[in-house]
Amino acid sequence: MSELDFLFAFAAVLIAGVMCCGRDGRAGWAAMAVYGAMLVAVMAAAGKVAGGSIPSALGFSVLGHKIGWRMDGLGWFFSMLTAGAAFFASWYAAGEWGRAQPGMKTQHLLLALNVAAMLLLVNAGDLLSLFIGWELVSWAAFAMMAQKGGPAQPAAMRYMIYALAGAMAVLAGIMIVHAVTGSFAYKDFAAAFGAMSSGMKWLLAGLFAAGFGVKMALMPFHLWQAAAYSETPGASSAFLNAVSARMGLFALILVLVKVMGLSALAGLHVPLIGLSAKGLLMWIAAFTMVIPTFIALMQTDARMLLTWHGIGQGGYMLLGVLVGTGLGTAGGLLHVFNYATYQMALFLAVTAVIHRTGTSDLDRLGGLITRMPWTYVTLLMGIIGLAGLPPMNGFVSKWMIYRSLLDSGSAFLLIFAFVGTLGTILSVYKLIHNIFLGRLRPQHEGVREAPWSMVAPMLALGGIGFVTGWFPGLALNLTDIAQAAMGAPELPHGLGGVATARGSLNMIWVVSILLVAIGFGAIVFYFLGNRRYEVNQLNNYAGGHFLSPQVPYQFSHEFYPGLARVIGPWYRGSIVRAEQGIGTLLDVSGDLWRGIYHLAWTPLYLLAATVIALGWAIMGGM
Amino acid sequence: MSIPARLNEVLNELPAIQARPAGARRVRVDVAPQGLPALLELLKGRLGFIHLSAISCVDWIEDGQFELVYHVWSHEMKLLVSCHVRIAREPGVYVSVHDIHEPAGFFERDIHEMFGVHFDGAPSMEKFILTSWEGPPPMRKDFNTRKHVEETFEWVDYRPDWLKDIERKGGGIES
Amino acid sequence: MRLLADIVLMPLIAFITGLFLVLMYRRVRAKIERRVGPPFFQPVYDIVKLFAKKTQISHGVMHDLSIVLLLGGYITAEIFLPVPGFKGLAEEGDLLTLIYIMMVPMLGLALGVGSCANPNGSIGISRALTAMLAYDVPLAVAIIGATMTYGTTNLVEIVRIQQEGGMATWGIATMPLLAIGGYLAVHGMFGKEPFEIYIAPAEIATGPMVEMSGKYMGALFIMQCFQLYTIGVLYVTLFLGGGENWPLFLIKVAAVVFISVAVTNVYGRYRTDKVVRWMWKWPTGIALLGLALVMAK
Amino acid sequence: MTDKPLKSHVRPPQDTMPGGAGQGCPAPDAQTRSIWRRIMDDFADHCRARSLFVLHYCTGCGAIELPPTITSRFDMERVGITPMVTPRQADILLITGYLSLKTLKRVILSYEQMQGPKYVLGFGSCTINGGMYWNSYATMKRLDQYIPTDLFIAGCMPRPEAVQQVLLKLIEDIDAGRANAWQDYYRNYDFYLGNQQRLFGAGWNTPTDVIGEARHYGYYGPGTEGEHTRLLAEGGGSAARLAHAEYPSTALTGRIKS
Repeated sequence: MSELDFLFAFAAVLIAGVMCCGRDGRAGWAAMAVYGAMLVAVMAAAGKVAGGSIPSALGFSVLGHKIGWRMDGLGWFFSMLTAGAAFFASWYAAGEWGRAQPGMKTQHLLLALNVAAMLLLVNAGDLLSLFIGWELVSWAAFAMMAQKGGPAQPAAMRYMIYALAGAMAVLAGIMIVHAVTGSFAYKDFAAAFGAMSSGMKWLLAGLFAAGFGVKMALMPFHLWQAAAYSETPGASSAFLNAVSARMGLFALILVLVKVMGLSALAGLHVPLIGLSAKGLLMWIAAFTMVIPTFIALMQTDARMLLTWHGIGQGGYMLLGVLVGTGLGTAGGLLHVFNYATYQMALFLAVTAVIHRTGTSDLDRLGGLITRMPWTYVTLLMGIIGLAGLPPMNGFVSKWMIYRSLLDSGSAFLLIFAFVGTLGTILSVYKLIHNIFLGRLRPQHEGVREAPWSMVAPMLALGGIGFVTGWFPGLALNLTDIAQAAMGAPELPHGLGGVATARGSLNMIWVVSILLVAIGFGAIVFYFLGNRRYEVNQLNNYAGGHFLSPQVPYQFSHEFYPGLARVIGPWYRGSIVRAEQGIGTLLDVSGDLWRGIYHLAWTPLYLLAATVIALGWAIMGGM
Repeated sequence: MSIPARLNEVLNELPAIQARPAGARRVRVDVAPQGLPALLELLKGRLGFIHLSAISCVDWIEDGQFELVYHVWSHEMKLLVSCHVRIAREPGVYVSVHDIHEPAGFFERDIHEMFGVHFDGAPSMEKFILTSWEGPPPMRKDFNTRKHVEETFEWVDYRPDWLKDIERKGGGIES
Repeated sequence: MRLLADIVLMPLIAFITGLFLVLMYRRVRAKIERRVGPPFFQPVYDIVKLFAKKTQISHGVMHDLSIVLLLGGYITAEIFLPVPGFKGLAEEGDLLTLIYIMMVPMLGLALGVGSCANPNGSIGISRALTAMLAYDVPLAVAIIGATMTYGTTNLVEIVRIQQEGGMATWGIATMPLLAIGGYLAVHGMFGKEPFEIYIAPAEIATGPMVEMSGKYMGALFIMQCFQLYTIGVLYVTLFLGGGENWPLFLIKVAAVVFISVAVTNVYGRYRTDKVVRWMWKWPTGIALLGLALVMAK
Repeated sequence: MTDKPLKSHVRPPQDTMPGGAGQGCPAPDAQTRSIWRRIMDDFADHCRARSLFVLHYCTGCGAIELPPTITSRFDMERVGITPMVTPRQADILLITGYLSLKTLKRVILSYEQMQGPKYVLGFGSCTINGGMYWNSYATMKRLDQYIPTDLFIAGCMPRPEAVQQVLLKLIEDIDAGRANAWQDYYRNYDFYLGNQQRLFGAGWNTPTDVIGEARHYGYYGPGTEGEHTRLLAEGGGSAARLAHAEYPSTALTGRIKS
């Protein structure tokens, strides 16, 4: 019974336990404990997995091929992320928020199913088990998204269509690989890939990139994620946001980087423009960084704004990994870890706001800092991380990605990265301003701080973000294991950060000096002037006008009017129209088919005959 | 200096009306209170007197009457007709002409606030100038401003006691 | 021990130089308006008076913390900025770190102004962030071009490379287009007249400063000193060969601020979207051209 | 007005007569000041005198005298006086000319929003004794009854040279530490509120919590609270006798924690 088996066992026990007695109050805490145990088990397995991989008893053989599961460095890293995210999500759901939810049992069950599916996916031993895990994750995520009903239903259905299309692409890829190499193992695929013709390489790379890109919401396939993730109930949507989209990145890294190899991808050249397959993918990642961020800028719902940022941050991770140098890969993987911490903290904070005020519409909130200070602190730490500013961990991974892009000389990608970060800074300030700053509305006078059972996990996540921001070495040790398994070059790093010849970053000094300077600023502020006197929000300058609670005096709707006048016309939603175009195309062809076998029988027989002949041809050919 | 012929025809159609030129481009028309709306409508409809520039009010306290003056302009004939109407001071009620000339609504509110004349059918008779004023309409002649000011405000006396002490000691402004 | 001296002295020097720069700004403005202009110690008087205010109005804890974050952010930025004689911590954090450390005080100010619950302040901050997005694009292009030619983002290294061949290897000599594009962006960064959309006294009552009074306003005056100094030194370090010795270094920083100030006082204020369009057209265009030349080499 | 004029409540005269010597306010803080505090206060007064921000609030007909005073002809920036936009940041409030009752409300609100050592300058005879609008029902007559005023300038309307003179006199007063009229607003708030209520009714108040500030900064004197503040507390609190709809009654209870 290896550690991996323990993990699978924990997941199975949890599903069974939630199934049978998920209704009573303590189920939440029990689930949290199990996830905690899983996290500890994964961390304990760190030593063993650093070198090779942990085999698992789980496995079967079909048609003479051995299908099995084992955990290598990459799988370990993502399993750790899944267990951690699940732990915090269940901790959040175990408290008062869970009791206030209708049908908490199904949420616990679906969370457990999702974790089990993800463990199966990230610890896949070969292509077929990878596909099995992939399908299970898609279905589990669909169930979790659709459970709330109402607007969640169509959003989840839209996700399912994308996921199925992606899965079919992956299946086609696997079938081709099987047809060529006769086996599902990675090493056979890797060995055979070198010798394939460039057309075949393009096909395989395209299929796998598109298939996995759907889950990761890469640029052309990103439309489903924002609505689907924001309609899921609070804690599970935080889990989905933090980890679920990264499964696509895991599979992309596994197949494209580890198995096919970046050098092989760099070899494939697009005939017309001098761009290699790797360059094309990097540009897709660059566009995924910028455009969703500026769409997020224009959102008026807090959850939609955050999910659009989730898509944008995915672009950073893929860009970092695709650079290929030790610094870039470490930056990309570290960004996965950092993103999980601050995105989850942000989503839990917004859920706490919804729990207390009932709405997440940015145009109907404001001034909650006086009523919900701890949620404000969490959201503040989260947005500093999301924007990538020094004290928090988001800055470290973004710095490494910039540094690696600079080293590899791709200047225009770096410009896209900078513009993406600026867009993030603008939209996260709008988020925190419209919810917590500005004027408190009369109906929110009675709002109280979220209960401790919700604030504690949020603050813990924010604390992790701050500590790994202060001592990035801790997080870099985790990514080293994944990097080794990926075959990427090793990155020499200390506890404080990275020291390369062309520019170094030591976060211990940066953050310590920042704290010392803030201390000095506090001395200047608190000791030099007279005592401060706090006034209420009606005592405000309004050009001699008398302010009254009834008259709203708040600027939050359409927060960047000047910018909107410039970039407003660029939001033509061309991709959305393209998607609708495909949708109508399917409808028309569907009607055509229905027309065929409804009206006259003879074409039906003809159709049946051709299908049978086709089946015989394929079976015969095998 | 004479009244233009076209205006004369229109004025003759109305009973109890006197008109006389009052300047280069001005004609003064005295009309009975019940005839004014008809006059304004005729002037507006027939001769293009579309612009009511002001309604002013004069307080004839000896006769116990208010005099309302409606200044109407015609841009075609480049002529000002000021229609004078006398209403009794005590009930101080008259009809509103806001349906003929829309700006009349504000002029009537102003006169109501300052003189207390109530205009029936006016869109609103609410205060909008002296919003924090509780006293009687201040422009009426029977309102004694000086007495009100004496009661409400205090004056700086130009020769206060401490100035007299200084002067007694030889200081002060005059020496 | 040396580091402790750096940590204390560099912000102090920055503050004093900043006071001179603010004085120069007001004197140049007065001379352009044919006025005598303020006395020598006027910036000091302003700051001391603001701190000596008897009543200090605050709008909550975040309003105070924002001032502390503001001062702390700029003091950190000073320590990471190499000046002749002091290396500070420029080895530990490089140019990219400095750019993002300079955004921390902006965020701190934004949070403080937001908690003042005054829409004038919120509009000011939304305009300030829009202006930041506008001028940071050409600035990013200029910085990328510069780091590509120097090969490193370590500021001390950049200064050494530029000083090897005297004037010939200054940033402005090796990449003139990038220097010009960078300067136009830096002029936007000063936040003065043509791009002064977030103070805008006539429209939004001094924007972010609307509810700041007493020591809060004093801290903003200190921030103005730090801001002029930091941006001036950043440009000098990147394109004007950094500081060989103190007198030359101060002349260079004063020159950078002087040209910007001179331009400022003859311009009206652009509308917000005009600022964004202008910044993304001319400075970005010039800087991209410069970048293309750099990439071609 | 219905109720009896408040002749009985005349306060001791203060240094408000144009050019009059007068003995000014009682000394600001009675306790003996240590050497260190005296040095600090002198230095602070020195800097306060040389850096004054003027709130350019054009209340009456005298506002046109300000631009020449501040621009190139007379250039008050030589002595450190610059115009500032909001009352929060201003030190000097200029009342240039007559004040109608509605403007007086805005002036009082702006005055209360100003910080710490603040100075009010009354331009022209309208602020001294009513000027040529002395017998109008709509204008206030003595400015120093509603907000403590440091200096008046006679004239209808004083020219920039006169404005320059008064500003230099003010600087001299501040430097000597005599310009403490602003503390009188806290110490005798009841007197000022009484006069204001006579004009605006018992429901009148501003969102500024003057009594709280007086207590917080130690200017709470015997005259701070009295009959009028009680009248307001009941009137303000119950909102029954709300003088005017344009501003709320909850203002005095401005102690709602923000």
